[in-house]
Amino acid sequence: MNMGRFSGFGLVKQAFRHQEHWQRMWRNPKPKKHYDIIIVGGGGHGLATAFYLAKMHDKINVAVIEKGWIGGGNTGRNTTIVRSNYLWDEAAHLYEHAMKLWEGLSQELNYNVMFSQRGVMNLGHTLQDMRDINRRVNANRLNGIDGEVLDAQGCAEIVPIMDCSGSTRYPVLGASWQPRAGVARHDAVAWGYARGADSYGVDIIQQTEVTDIIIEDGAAVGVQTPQHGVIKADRIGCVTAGNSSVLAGYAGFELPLESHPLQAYVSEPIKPILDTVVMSNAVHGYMSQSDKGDLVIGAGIDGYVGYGQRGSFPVIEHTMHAILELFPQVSRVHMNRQWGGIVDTTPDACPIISKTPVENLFFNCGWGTGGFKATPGSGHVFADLLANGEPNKLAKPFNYWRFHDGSLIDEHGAAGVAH
Amino acid sequence: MTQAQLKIQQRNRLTTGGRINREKPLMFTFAGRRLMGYEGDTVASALLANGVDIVGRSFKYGRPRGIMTAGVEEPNAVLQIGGTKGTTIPNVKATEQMLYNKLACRPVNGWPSAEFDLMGVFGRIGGELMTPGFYYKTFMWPKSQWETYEKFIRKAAGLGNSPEVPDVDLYDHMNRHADVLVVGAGPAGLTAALSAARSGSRVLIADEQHEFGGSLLFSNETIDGKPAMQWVMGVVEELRANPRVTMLDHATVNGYHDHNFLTISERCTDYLGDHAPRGKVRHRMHKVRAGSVVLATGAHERPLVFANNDIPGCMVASSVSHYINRFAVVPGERLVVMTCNDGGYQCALDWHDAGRTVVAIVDSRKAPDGTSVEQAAERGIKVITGSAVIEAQGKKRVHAALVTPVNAAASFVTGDCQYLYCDTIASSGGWSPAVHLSCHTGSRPVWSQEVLGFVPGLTTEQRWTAGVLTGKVSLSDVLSDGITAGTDAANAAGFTGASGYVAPSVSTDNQVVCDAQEMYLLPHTKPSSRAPKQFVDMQNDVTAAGIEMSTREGFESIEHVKRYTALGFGTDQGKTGNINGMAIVAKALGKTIEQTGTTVFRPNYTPVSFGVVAGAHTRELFDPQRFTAMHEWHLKAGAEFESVGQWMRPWYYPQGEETMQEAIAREQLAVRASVGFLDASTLGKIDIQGKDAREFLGRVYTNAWAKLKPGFCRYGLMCGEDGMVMDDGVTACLAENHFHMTTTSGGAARVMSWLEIYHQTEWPEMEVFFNSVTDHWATIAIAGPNARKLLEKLTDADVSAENFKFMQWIDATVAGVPARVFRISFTGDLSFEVNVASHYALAVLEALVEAGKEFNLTPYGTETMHVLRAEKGFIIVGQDTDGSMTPHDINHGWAVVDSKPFSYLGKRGMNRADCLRSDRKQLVGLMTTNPQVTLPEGAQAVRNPNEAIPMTMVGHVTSSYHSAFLGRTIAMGVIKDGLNRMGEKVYFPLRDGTTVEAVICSTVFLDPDGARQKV
Amino acid sequence: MSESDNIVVMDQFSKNIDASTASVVHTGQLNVDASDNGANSKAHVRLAEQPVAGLLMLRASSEEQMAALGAALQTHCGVALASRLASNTSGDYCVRWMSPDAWLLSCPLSDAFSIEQKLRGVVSGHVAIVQISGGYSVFELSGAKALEVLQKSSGYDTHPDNFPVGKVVNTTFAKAQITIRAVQTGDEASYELIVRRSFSDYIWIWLQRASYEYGLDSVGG
Amino acid sequence: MFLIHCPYCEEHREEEEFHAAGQAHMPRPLDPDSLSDEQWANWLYYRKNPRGEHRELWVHAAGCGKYFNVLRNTQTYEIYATYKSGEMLEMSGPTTVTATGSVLNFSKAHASSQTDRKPGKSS
Repeated sequence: MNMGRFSGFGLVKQAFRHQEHWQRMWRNPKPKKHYDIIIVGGGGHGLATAFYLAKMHDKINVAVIEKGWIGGGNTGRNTTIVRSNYLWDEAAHLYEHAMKLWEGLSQELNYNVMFSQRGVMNLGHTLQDMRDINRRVNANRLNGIDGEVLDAQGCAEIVPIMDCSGSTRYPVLGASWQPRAGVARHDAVAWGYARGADSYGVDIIQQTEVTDIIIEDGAAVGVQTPQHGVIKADRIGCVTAGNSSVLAGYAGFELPLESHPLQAYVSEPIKPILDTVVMSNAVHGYMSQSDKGDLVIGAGIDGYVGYGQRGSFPVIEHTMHAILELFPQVSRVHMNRQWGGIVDTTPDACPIISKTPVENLFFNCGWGTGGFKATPGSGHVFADLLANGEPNKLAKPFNYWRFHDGSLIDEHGAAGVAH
Repeated sequence: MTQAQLKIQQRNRLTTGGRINREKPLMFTFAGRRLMGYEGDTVASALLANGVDIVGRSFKYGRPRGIMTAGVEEPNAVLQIGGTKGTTIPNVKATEQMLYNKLACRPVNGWPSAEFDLMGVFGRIGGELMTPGFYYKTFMWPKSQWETYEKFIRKAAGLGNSPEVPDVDLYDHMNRHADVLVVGAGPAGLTAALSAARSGSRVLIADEQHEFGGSLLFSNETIDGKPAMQWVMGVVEELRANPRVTMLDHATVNGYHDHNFLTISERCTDYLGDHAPRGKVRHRMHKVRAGSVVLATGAHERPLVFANNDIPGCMVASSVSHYINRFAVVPGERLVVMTCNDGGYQCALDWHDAGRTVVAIVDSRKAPDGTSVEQAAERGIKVITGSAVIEAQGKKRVHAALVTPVNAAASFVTGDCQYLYCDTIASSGGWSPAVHLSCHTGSRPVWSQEVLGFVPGLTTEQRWTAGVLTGKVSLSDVLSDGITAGTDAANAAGFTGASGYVAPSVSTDNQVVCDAQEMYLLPHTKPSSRAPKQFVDMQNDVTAAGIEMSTREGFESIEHVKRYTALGFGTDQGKTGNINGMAIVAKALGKTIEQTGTTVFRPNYTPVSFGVVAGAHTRELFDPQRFTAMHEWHLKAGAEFESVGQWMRPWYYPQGEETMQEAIAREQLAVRASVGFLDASTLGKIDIQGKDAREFLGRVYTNAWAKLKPGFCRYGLMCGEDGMVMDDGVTACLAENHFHMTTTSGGAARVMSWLEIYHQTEWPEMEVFFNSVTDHWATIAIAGPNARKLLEKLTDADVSAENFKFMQWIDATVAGVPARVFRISFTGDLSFEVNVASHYALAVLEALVEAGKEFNLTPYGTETMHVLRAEKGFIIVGQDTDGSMTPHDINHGWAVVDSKPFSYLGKRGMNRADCLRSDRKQLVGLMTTNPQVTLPEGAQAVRNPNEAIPMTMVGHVTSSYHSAFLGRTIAMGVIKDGLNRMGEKVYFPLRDGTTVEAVICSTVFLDPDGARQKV
Repeated sequence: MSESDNIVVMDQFSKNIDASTASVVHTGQLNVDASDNGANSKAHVRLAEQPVAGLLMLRASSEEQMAALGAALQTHCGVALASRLASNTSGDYCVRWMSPDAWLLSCPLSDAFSIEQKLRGVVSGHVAIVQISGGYSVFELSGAKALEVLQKSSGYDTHPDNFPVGKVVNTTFAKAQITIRAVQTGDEASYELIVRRSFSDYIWIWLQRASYEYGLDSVGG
Repeated sequence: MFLIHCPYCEEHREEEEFHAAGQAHMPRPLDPDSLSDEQWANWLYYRKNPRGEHRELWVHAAGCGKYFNVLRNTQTYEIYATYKSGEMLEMSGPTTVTATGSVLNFSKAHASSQTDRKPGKSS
């Protein structure tokens, strides 16, 4: 890897040269006519796939084709939460695989993704909540994933500003707590992977939209782009959250997906008051504080199909009710920006990492609200699938056909507002 | 404080003029210093009046910052306001906050103070190191230390402080419907509102300022021969007199959502004090559904970017006029103006007319001419053409400006520099239309070379734009533009009456304007990377050098540059910095601004309080709290309650010092031994009438309903189309075409919509009606061996074993009230469910309790109900099932009738390949080897307890209790292939390291052949 | 039991217990005592809880059943079947349009059974009549500022232009659902709010907070 | 936040009075037991999920309680038309899409009353 290594010393050296000699993070090359593998979608998952294809499988004749600018889709729009305390074994193993990759990612990419393991707390407000929390944490522990069950007093110790008194409408009865979980800087993930992939020779083609998938006798052979015409490839991997059904449509099949707006908003920067991530399915809202000082707050999805990267105001309002129920003292803090992403939700709230009815065409989609936290793991297993043509042990349960025979991995119960 | 003392302290205050009330001086404290201002001042104008230079320190470099503008685009003057812990308010813009007596404010950063800041020292030394995104390139070694680095980064970051105690104030929402919503009450907004109102439409006009008038508040133009504000007062009077017009000041239209739904955050009492007076709300959010919208949001003036343009004293040109004309405050002694357009001259003219020294107007244009230049000449103000201020000098206040001649395009320096000693540099780079609201619903702004700014683009909304927002310059154009927009908007909303309103005459009608020059970044003798820092985004310390560096690193789209450098991510949201930043990116990449991409703005236009977004839905109004008709009785009986959905259900009834365990043991034994009662009113109840009712039940339930005779009841199991259990409950056949269905408490609403969606969209031809009667019937479940004896005391109906068998129902008068009594049992004991109309419930209950004394009738709650039903192996949908279990999985094959002619809902689903696997998780009983150990609910089951982690899990515990009656613990759970592994051991490793051993058994722990309930 | 329609009709009225005093609202008072309105002494909003009324939900989907139902209503209650979003009132009877195949008839509690029998007597086929008197509570919101309180609570356009006297609307109300009927508009505006019984407490507290700034005097609860 | 015209109440109402209920015109197969697992899954799970014109089922939950169809652009969120359950809205003429992505020729469409389920159409 010949890219200039980043470090504190590098910063000082560059400072003496007026910061004029920083190298490009990635090239903006013209695409070649043919690649071994084309990855459609330059978000965190797509760039991670390219990075691991190059690093783990020596596949460097690879192109990542991005409609807009890399990291501009959901990667740049999520609430940056990273956790792996999923209920079902198949999901738990995949997300834990991602968690282990997160723990070394800054060093592996030599780019500080600012993965802060400050813990994630999922609150329980009813007896049934507590039963589900116990079931999930017990399953996590036996799957080798860290997890504890806290009572109301335990929650109050970790988050003193949260109202754990019995006087709220839905008193906090307890919570599941994953200490290794936390938050990361979303932009840095996309840029770090892009820089890594580019340094191996992967071509990152931005501002280039795939407007058709070219199929010759049942097999995908290339993609059509208005900017650069047809680009051919032996294998094509689509990882385009918020546009998956459109691409599947080009290839002539439907996905068990619906794309919903997922909204989030941030406050103005304030001095640190929250050092961990607090989530509540029952009360519908979750919050953490970024390093810059913004309170980052997320909501549930809007009920209708929406590609507008925005949702409806009542969802923002209802989420704010939840936040003020948990943190009554922040009502005088101001909301700065609000925005939305497009999440592809599947019937069992688990992704599809799989071959498709079209040969040589592979899809990695359907991550719903759980995409960001899975970025390294998703890239790792999808690279394996694209390199070998067959899913490995981790990816196998997430096949396209599981909905036919009914072998769903029903994280819905656990997902609720899975983030 | 005498007038004289006031005069000395407010050295920048003019003795006359300004829209302030000189009879009402107001005292306020800034960082502990006692200062004075007047009613009508903003905190910013008062600070400037008192000659305060430093109002804060910048985010990253800790450089001293002064007040730069007069409006919401202010990046620097961000203050913490409020006197007490509960009423403190973070990140308030001094330019937005009206002054009130005893207002307390302080800068949000700068330690130990804004004057002497430690971070400033760091900034000066480390400044070079802290390029954009420097934190991505370091802090990676040693690996474990990131959290420690992070602690220091977080301490240094953040502006104001959140309050630490719950808010003392109230907030609420007001839903509004307007035919025409006018955003902004400047000249264009006022004429738009007037013409719309005169056409008879319902008009709502909102403005973020304390008063209507917009730019006219500080303009010295005349309209219809009168000073502009006098004209404004006239228009305001007419609008106020019209009952169909609503006017909101202090009201920012912060969000524009789909189909003309806009949110307005009104700061109702912020100008009165740091908390609202009793009975008033602090902020109110108006949620407006408008027929048509007219955006008249004006524009923000762009400062020019030059070296050290952040030193206190550097201001935006028009804001100087704003302070002079509106607040009678001249923010300095000696002014240098840097401009590339005629607009910049006005502040010099006002400064001069206020009796202070204008050192020079530096105009980048080679040979500017026109009215403004003439007016400057008349006043003898020196105009240096073809030159630029390339650097400001000074530490805590500007004390000099470096001016050099520049080439025609003002891209490089062409001569040596001269020092102009001054304490204020006002710069004007032109105006950016406030397009924010226009693109909240996806419309993309369009670059206009004529306006040198982005103007609103195409939209699918019914919305018009007017005034300076669309690039109009002269006041008369702005006024007439408002009229056309207001009339068109009203017409589109269905009010086609001509308003007949003609634009008033304006004094500046015959202005000669000289073309502006496109100018963003002023050159310097050195390249940007080596010159003193040239600031683009003041609040986030984004410099021209930083932006150029990011393009060199490959960040070539404006969205990338913004995220990498944090340009525009501050509380001012880039209102002064975005366009300049885009211009620098474009120049660095050799493209036009348009080619680098247009940024789309998201709500909110300016930050709004969390409280106003939540409105009144806080504290006890966060979510409805539903009570049954007998709630009064439960309260008196001292019940502890459990939340079940929105219902509050009695959980258990502790007596004296009883613990929960003791209370529920007593309740269980009372039921098993004699008789107890449960308030079961929360169960969903649906009245079903129609000749196809029976067929409909057969389609939505797994079991058969064709032969159920009137007078009888039957348990029903409901599945989704995927075959998974969704709800269950007992349905009584009241008559051939009349049924009474009960559902789980949590499933009531879901089942009702499930029935309706199938009736309306799949089987509209079926004659059946569903009506919810959940709240109509109050239900008292009486259970226990003495249940019949007790009931017989309250009714003369024949409730004997022979004539009122299990799973039958009768109508009877109970305690003098007509009741419908079902003989169904969720406890496995003799049990009657008495249903009466809710308004009689309390009376019946009191009679029942009275009659039950001799039988030790005991109220029991949900906890005891859970234990009693578990002893009988009865499931609770939602606890024992989780949406991934078929009827066969929960051993309810007996309730599945596949022979029905219609393929009932769930049949096809549960017969898919994966659902027919033999090793699926199946519901079984679990008997712990040690009878006193309680298996924790949610414990995971493994077959081999010694397996290393990750262990192979084969199921989990769904229900687990200590049964007082059986004297041991009992549990239910799902285990893979459980039904075929009766008697096998299974182990439950717990989090505390111990493992509980249990044997798989039947789910029925008590009275398997049902003798107790057949009496 | 009327054999013809295989539907059971039950007289649920008890002569022994006077239901009219049965207040629905339990907790009643918001922690803020609304009568001490601080802002201005004169109460501009009045809130009253009506005694329990007889409520019958009438359902009919075909033209001819609607006509039969309308005729029966005319003869026995003196009100015609209400058209879309409208209500007809005569004496103690008021019929409200709820949906294309549903009407809500209110009558004295003691008459509910006899009215149901009379209507069933003349109407046959696919019609449903359901007693729901216990399922709802009826509030009356009146006063000069009643319209403002409605605007704080519902997204429906309750301005008299759009919500004239007699109009009936089912819409959202805070976080619950409600049926609102405009009884009178203008200075002495008055609105009938029909709320599901189990939500009535929540709505009562909500109305108290919403009326707080206008001065409220409330009866009942 | 949508403003939706309820075809039964014949009034525009705020989005909060409604709930989205998934893709419209998905009639339940007449003979489920004759379908393969894959055919059943195609009905139960697989969706068009288009970016552009989409026909959705909505219910006027807080109003008249009726289910109805909405023809909406999932990109621009414009609602072109709403029509009663059981009706079908035909588009007349080729679709012309404007720069903002909105489609013009729906205004001329009419609601025909034939139900979704054409006799004999099984899937």
